Amino acid sequence: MPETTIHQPVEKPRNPHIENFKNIVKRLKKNKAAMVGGFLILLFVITAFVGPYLVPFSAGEQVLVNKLQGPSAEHWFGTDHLGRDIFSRIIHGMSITLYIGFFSVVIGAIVGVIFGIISGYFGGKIDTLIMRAMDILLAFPGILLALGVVTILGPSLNNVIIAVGVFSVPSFARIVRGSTLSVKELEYIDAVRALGASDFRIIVRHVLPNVFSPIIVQATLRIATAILTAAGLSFLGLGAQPPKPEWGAMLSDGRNYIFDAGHVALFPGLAIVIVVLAFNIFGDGLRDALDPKMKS
Amino acid sequence: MTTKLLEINNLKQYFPIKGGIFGRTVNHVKAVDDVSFYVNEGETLSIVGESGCGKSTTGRAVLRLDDPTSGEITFQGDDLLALNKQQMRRKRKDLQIIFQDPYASINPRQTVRQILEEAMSIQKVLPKAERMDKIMELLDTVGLGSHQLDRFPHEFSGGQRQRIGIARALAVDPKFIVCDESVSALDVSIQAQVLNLLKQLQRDLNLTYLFIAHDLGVVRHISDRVAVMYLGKIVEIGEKKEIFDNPKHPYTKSLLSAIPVPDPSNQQERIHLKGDVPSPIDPPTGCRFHTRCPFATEKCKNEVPELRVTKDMTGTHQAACHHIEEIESGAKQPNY
Amino acid sequence: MSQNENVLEISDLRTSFFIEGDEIKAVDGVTINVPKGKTVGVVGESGSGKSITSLSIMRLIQHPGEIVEGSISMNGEDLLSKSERQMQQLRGNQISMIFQEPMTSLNPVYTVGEQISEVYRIHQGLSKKEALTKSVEMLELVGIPSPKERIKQYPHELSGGMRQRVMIAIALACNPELLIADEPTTALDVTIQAQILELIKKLQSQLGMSVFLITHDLGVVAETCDYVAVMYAGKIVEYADVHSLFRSPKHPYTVGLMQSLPRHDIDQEELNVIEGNVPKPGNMPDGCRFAPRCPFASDICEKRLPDLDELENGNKVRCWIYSDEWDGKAEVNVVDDYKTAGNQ
Amino acid sequence: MFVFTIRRILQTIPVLLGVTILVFLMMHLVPGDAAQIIAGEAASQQTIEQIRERLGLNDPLPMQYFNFLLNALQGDLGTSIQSGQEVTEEVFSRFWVTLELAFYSMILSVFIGLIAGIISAVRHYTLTDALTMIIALFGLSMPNFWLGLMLMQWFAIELKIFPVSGWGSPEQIVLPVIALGTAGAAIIARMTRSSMLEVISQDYIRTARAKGVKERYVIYKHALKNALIPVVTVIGLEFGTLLTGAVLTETVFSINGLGRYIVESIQARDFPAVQGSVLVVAVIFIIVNLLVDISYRFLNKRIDLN
Repeated sequence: MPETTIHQPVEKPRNPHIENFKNIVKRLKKNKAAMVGGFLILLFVITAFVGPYLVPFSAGEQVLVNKLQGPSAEHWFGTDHLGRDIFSRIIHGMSITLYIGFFSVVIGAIVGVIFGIISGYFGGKIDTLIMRAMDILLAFPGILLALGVVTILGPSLNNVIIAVGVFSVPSFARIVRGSTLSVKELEYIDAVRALGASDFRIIVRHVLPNVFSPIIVQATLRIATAILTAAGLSFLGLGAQPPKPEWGAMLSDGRNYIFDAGHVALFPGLAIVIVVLAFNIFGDGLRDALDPKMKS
Repeated sequence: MTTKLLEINNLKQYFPIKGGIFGRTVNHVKAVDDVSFYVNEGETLSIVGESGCGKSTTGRAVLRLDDPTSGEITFQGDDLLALNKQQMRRKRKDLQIIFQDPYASINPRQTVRQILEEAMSIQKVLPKAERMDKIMELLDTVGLGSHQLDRFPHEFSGGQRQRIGIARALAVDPKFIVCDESVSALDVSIQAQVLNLLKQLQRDLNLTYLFIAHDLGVVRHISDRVAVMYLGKIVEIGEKKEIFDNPKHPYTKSLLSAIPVPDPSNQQERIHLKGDVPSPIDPPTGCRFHTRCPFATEKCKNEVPELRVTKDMTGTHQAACHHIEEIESGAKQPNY
Repeated sequence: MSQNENVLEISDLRTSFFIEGDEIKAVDGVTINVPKGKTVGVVGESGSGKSITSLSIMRLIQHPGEIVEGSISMNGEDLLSKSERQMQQLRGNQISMIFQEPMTSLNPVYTVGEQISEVYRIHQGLSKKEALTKSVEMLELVGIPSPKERIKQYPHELSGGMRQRVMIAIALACNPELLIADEPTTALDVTIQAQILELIKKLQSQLGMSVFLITHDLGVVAETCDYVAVMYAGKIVEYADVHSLFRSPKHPYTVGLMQSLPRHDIDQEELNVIEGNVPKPGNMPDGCRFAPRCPFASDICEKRLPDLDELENGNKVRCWIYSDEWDGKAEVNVVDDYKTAGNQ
Repeated sequence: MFVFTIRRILQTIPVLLGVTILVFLMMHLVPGDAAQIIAGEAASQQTIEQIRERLGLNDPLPMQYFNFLLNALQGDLGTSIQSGQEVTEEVFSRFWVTLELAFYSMILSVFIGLIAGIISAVRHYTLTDALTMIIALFGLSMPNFWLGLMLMQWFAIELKIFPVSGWGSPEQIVLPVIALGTAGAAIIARMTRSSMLEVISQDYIRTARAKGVKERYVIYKHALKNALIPVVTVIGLEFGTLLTGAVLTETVFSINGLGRYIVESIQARDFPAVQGSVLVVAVIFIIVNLLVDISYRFLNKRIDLN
């Protein structure tokens, strides 16, 4: 006779937060794009911290006799109009780019998520009010809003972060509102309400964790947009100010020498493309892994 | 001696429809329109009807998941609609709900333990230290293993999820539970398991159920009394036996006759209904069923029938039809 | 039934889904015939493979699904060896299909008229005008009032019952020999279900077609089918004419299903249940797939998969109890003993 | 439909008002004294006071806003500090160039985007799909000003096929339009693809196949029309991105359009000019999105019910 008593093995208690995180990682691992993008981003972050100590030149080191040289063994990406090593400057600029991308999105996300959740959860007049305000912000196409903010605050790196942050607020607010609305419809929200949970508890414990995926996905993709916008502002001379090795500003310099030395504009631009690409790839992968229903 | 646990009087639930140029309320969906009934302690009252008849809306209004437009809801002598938000939250300890969708009704990011712990902590059931024992007891009660304590919903089948939903409702020791289509998403074999469980819990814990369903087989199995709804109104109410064996309202009759019987040698005569259920935005005048009723007369078009008793009804049986007597005696023939 | 002419013959059909290198056998060796002019029902719970069987007949299995082996033939012609183009000529013409969800099965951006006309234009090469006239006739046939106005409406303007009638109009437009109806009334209310089932029966006798009906509802089966196949976990466990099936079901699963069904027409004290859950597709038992839940299961059931054997009356059952090799309790009466066996 | 159109138009009014308030406040929040800036560093206190009086800067803020709004409604956006010209005139003299640039770029984006998106969706899981999407991802990740510079360097400076800068002749149009239109094409391609893929898995597509419709018609008749509905909204939003992008593209190619005017005005702290031109761009953007929204409803009649 085979063993008939059903023996239920006692499982180890599991920490749900760790389990949730493990699940995300497991799904991400299956997604090649996300893995590639994530690896690149990790590489960039490391570069931002360590890179400046490894490159042969400092960001501001000028050797005027060597100005506008093409790529060589000594200057991999050539030199600019002041004879500075472009490769070294790009590596120095990595941290600026990531800094702008990250913090502007954090600002935009925090404000946008708060607006979006309140709007979606409570609905009614407050929803109309917030969404009309977002419409007004959205009425300024992209960079125009950032331009306005920079005009008020004056050109500087931190002001660019605020400007780009403000301009990401509506997109977060809209996405979070939409997700909140659909989560709110689910029966488990009614179930906790029927148990007597307060609105605050429902929002923090039940709505927020379940709209988290679209927020993360949006944040990743928004970093890409933020980097592009910030570079654009700097290119126009309204962002990071020389001699900071900001890539947009470097491009702006390069533009003046495009007839004689194309490489001055080529490499900072390529750097932007590659970093933005990495965030876009990672964001796409995250979306496929976490939130397959969300569209680009 | 039976005592009324819950009493509903003249409940109305109108949902506004926004429209027009300025987005003002231009009309209402009259989902529930002047409904009164009561539920005795320890019994199961079922509300049946087709989609859009207002049965789920009634259940939600009773729990104030949507605040009703007007009416009275008395639970153990307390007027629920007079309670403020805070008081209602506390009251919810006594009134719980089990939902239809085993997938949407539990938070996918919580483990079974978290779900049950949260329910108890919201209503401060038991001191913290004793909750774990209660959780284990609950799992046992609903037929889940203690080894499944730290699992996530996606690791369970539909039937097991429904058991989690039941455990969550039981966690706060309620007296009254609304079962809103709680078995209709389940396969037949699983549905029977859950139905048996609900019956057993009622016996063991002296629960009172308001059971909302569209499946008359399920209703016959679980109910003590049954209310039949059509387009926001109760058309017939009474003891189960009366409703199934002695239906009086033409709608109840046609509903019963429309269900296919799982017995090929015992197919019954069918009462044919014309067309679809009309829109609850602009329901028919008089008796709401008159547009589809084979017995409808001019009177049905103009006068709203009240729930009433006729001579061969027993118990608490009532039906809302002008012509019960004529139809019974054969004086009125159906007009197809 | 063997002397009957079969419109459709399916044998040993296996349809699988390939997910991350694993083969998930949704339909695993199904053999079933549809006699001319008759209705054959396939009944089973979710995940039994009944819908995949119907889509396999239409050859509408989409990536990552695939018909792996077996044969499907209609009037003696092998459907699996036909080209995609030949299949297109058959679909909607000789074989038609209606689906469970009337709300999403019609294209929202085309009018009802355009969607019915399309069938005539593809298969009969009619002009726009002729096709539209035919469509109006068809709508009338399926009992839609004022068809001339309805034809100009978009699906969202119709109720669920009306949409299902439109789906039936599309399916029957070219007078098919075989109609596959996949849970055609599951999403509808009972009074509307009664109308639709009535309509299908009426049109079946008018047009002389055969119907292959997929459902989970034993009531619907009893009311509409001539023959019934009961499916469980990708396999047919019992095949019988409808009267025998309900009078004396043979397979323990069929019995369990019937006894766990709450009835509106009779009183039942307690429902009999089938314990446990349907096995997951990736984790099928070695022996009989119902063995882990079967109250009669014996050693042989857990070790070896029984064949779908023919009984004396021509019906078929896949269960060791009816074989010579049965090693369990002698003299099993599945119907009467189901409950007591379950309580042991 | 009519009610919806009216309602949608009425809804834009508060947004338009909000935009004017925001633009107005933006210029009044700028640190420093506007009159001082207008008058120049060396101006006497008296001149500054006169300017202040003339511009109404001594009035209370709501009063100033009211005047601004009233003037704006009459087409008076003030006087440029830099040139002393009417801002309205300056804006509109440059406006057409930008609109042309945006329009051509839009056509390029939609044309390439739709074709690439459809091909990619139809050839799902193939190399063509993968390649198209990789290219689209690059297109999305490229700053248009850099792309502009690179195009200029290769095709204008090295190969001398196209002129380096300016606007007007057909040759001058090509490079800026490619620079500006690429990102839009990428976005539309991705959107079209995902929309198509979603539609292809719908029940009604299965119905079409079950009717015996040829696969080609399933795609182009039954799927595409549904798939295009969400794409239309993206096209509307893309127009805004194009107006934005124009700011950078015009700077790169020295095109005398509105974008460049805004940048130059900001750099010169010419507040009336910035205020006026930003307002015009925002209003145009709102109107375009209004039109898109209305046509969207028109395409997608289902929404009307809800």
